[in-house]
Amino acid sequence: MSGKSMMEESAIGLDEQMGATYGAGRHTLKPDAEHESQILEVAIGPQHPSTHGVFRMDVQLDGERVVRLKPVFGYLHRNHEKIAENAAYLAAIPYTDRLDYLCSMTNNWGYVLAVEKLVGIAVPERTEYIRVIMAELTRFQNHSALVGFLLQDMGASGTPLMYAFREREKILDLFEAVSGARMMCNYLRFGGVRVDCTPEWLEETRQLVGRLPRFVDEFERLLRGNEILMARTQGVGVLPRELAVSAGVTGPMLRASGVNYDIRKVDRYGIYDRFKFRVPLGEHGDVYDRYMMRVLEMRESIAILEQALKEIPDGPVQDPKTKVRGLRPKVGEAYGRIESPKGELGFYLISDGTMNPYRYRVRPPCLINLTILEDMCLGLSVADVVVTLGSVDIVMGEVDR
Amino acid sequence: MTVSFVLLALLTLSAAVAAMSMPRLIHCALALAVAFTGLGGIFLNLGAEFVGLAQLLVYVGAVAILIVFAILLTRGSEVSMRPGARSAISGTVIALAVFAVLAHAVLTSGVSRMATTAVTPSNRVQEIGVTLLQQYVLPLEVIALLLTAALIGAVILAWREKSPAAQEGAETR
Amino acid sequence: MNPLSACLIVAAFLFCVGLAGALSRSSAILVLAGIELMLGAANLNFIAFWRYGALAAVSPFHSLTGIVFVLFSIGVAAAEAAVGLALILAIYRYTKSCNVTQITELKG
Amino acid sequence: MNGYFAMATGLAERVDQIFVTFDHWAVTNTPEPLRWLVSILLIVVPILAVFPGLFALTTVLERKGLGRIQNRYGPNRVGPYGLLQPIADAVKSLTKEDVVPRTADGVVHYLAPLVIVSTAFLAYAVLPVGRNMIAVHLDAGLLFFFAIGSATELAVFMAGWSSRNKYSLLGAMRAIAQMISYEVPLILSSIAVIMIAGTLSPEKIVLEQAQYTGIFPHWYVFTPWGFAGFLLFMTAAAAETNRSPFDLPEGESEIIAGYFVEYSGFKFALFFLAEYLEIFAVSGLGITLFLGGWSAPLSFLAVIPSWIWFFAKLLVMIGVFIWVRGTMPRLRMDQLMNFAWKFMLPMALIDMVCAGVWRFLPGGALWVVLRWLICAAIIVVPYVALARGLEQGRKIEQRVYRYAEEG
Repeated sequence: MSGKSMMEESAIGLDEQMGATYGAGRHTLKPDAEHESQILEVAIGPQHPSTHGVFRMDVQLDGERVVRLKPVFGYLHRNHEKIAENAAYLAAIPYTDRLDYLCSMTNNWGYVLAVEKLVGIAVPERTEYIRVIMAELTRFQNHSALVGFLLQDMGASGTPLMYAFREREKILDLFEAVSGARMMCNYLRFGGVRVDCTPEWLEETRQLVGRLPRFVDEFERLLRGNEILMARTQGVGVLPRELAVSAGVTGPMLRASGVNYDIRKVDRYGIYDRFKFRVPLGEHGDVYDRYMMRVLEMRESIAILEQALKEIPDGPVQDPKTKVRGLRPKVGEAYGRIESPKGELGFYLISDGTMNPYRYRVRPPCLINLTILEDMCLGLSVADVVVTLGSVDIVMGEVDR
Repeated sequence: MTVSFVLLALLTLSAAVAAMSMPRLIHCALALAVAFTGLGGIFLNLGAEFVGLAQLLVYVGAVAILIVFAILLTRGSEVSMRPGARSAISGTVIALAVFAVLAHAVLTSGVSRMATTAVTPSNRVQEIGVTLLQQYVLPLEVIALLLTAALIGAVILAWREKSPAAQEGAETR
Repeated sequence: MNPLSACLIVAAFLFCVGLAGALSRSSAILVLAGIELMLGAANLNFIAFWRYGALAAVSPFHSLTGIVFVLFSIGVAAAEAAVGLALILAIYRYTKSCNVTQITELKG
Repeated sequence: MNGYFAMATGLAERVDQIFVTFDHWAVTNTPEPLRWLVSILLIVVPILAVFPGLFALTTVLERKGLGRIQNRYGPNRVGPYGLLQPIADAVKSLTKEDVVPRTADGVVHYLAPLVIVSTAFLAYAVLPVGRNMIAVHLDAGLLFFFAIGSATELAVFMAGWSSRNKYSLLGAMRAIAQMISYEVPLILSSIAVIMIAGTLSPEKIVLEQAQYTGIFPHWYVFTPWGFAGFLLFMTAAAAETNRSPFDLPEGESEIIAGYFVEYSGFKFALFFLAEYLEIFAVSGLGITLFLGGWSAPLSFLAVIPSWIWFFAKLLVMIGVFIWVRGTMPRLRMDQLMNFAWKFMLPMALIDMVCAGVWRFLPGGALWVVLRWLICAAIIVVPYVALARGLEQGRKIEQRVYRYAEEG
């Protein structure tokens, strides 16, 4: 197959899959015709240490320069949406845990929000606070793990990763204490949460959150001024603002390209309008900006957590009159979306009045952020591709569903 | 003539034959490296320590690697030798004729009846250095100039003219 | 046969192997390799004469000539290999071939 | 009192030379026809025993050290404190299936680990590990070291090419490019030492440094050119041996394991062994050239045997390598090359000039300080200028981020 037709094919395939068009800013890099014979085709993945799961990039290299990159996914596809369409509304919550398996709390929230919109359920005050606390803890641990993984991709032999995981473990301990599971929490319910947080748990969380700024400081001291880190990430994998917008990129990646778009501010879902926090914005849209977005957002998460933990009221976590089991929403549709740590996580539900949704659709931020991978990577070397992929922050559970 | 000399000579010659006759270019290059190593071994065996090590350093460490690189960079041009090719036969015949003449000359000349010294002449590194920098300083400078010129020439020859696409790639870095 | 002539025979054979390769192989790289082998054979002669030759015993002043000559020869050979291979690369880029029988034009 | 002192120094001397004496005794007490065999065995066996032993120790140390750096324990299951881990590893790698890819070039694939290990061992022949403790007395010992080292590149290429794996080919290309580039500053920075010592023999270079002014030794690292040369040498050595942050040829997050990705079982272990042997050898050479080899850091500490000093210094160097590995992210290929050719090479040349100036400045009482200052200036001024110059073209900075306005 000639290279050109293959590239076009991949682009068309993606367009259809996404329903997105992104002509703007797309630049292709043709190999010099005279060196066609020297092009080396390498499949990076699905078994490769830094593809973050079973992801494959078919890369064509001229020397070490990438002239073509075709992302291939689907290795972890498990029919998530169809299964959810054949299950009761409640039964889909555990499945959402497995989407982005680092952030089950926010996944739950996105789905629960969609169902609450569909049915029109009110959420008690205390529950709103608990949800914010859980979401921000999740965001913190996701970002810290990402920074660790990114440095690991850069070849830092695990030290930053282990530093990141030390803190992540403590947050996972908290999740375990409240929900019984460290990663697959399955904690949120329509109109509430499964069980209330104990005062002791809240106290423990307060203490942990009090220690987190020190951890972020330490992390930054470890890495921020590192010349190699800056040389490896600045100007690498640049995502232009227009391309980011037209490709539907969301989350820290979009903000690293300088677009002020944070669903917590735009939608003000939950009770996010009550908290003071800032949205950091990047300027260059390169890997360094994406990395720093995560670091800065960790600090903002801490600010939100501190406020939420201070203001959390007493009260019920679930209105007893809310029907959780055997839900039969009226015919209609709803789209609930939240700012998950990776971007806009949306759930689109159509109800035909039966026990299970007629259509259940996930808008996965990872997949959509991944679609512009080739545009970011052309002309880079293999080492930069790995780092760029790392900065996208993908979890294959969500990409493939 | 010692056992070690015979072994080294056999190694060198067989590796050289292999380097010139194997069908795959990479194998040729590796055999060539062995031949160069053997030649360095012969130098060491003859007592020329500095030259033998310099031979290893330059030929195995640099020339062989250069050849390997050149083979990799000209991938796809690998042409396997057809054993019956006319050039192969005529080349071998010519070489054998040359060898016959040379061997005849060596064996019949006075050299093979000459008395040879048993002791290795002194060749301490320091003496070589002093000789190079006093007696032979002009040739040394000329060699230095030649190497510099060769370096610049090689770089210019191997310079890949950048196409616009390649430049764009360089800028996106 | 004394050690000197043994060395000379070995060198002669090495030279002829290089010659045969340079004449019969069609890959320009191997032609270059053959030439390098021939140079190596010449170096072996120098070392052999330095080691066993008459000069060593006669005049200590000249005793290092063979060694020094070989050092120069190695330097020249390295330069030759570098330029030669760069030439081959340049030709390959133009003609897509290293086959000496196919490179028949001087026009570049 | 004096008698005790003499006895103590005599005893120290004897302990220092214990291996040399044993070697001499063993050779003289063997019947004549077997002497050559015994003397060869006494050279080969210790090298084959000590350095792989050090390798085993280092694997544990490295994993433990990295573990400590990373807030974890490291191996702690096999034996006390996990010290028997290397034995378990050895058993595992010996019993593992040896997988050779079907398309691989069998002979070359088989030979590559053997070549790389044997060249790594050969390098130890010219390393003085103690007073009078050197395997081969070569006048051109340093040249031997570098000549042998250059064969490693070929072995790496053999491994990478014969596996018929794209990753290993990429790794091999990276490795060769990197090794050739860093060999230049490696050799050039040791030329400064050769110029000052006036010899290529590692033994004599150590002897030059094993003298003392008062209690302080004449190590070359304590001179401006020596200090710069030492840093250049060790940086180039890290790159030569593919250590972090220059571990691109095997960077596992990019090209998995580079040139030995298709090796398994014992052959893989051989690559691992060779890699560490090279690290020890090149660190040993750095110690020999700049850190006074086996000589004691202070004159009165010479009572401790010389070989203990050598290995103590070696362990410190290994520790530094482990520390660096636990700290640094990896460079990129073009950055690596730029660093070699645009920074290391000019600095090595300047270092040579500095060594020449040092050699020919008079060494009188007043001159000692002056010479030091002049030579330091020769190093520092170009260094600052070079660093400034290289800094200019780049746009690397710590950035300040803005936040979205409320609204």
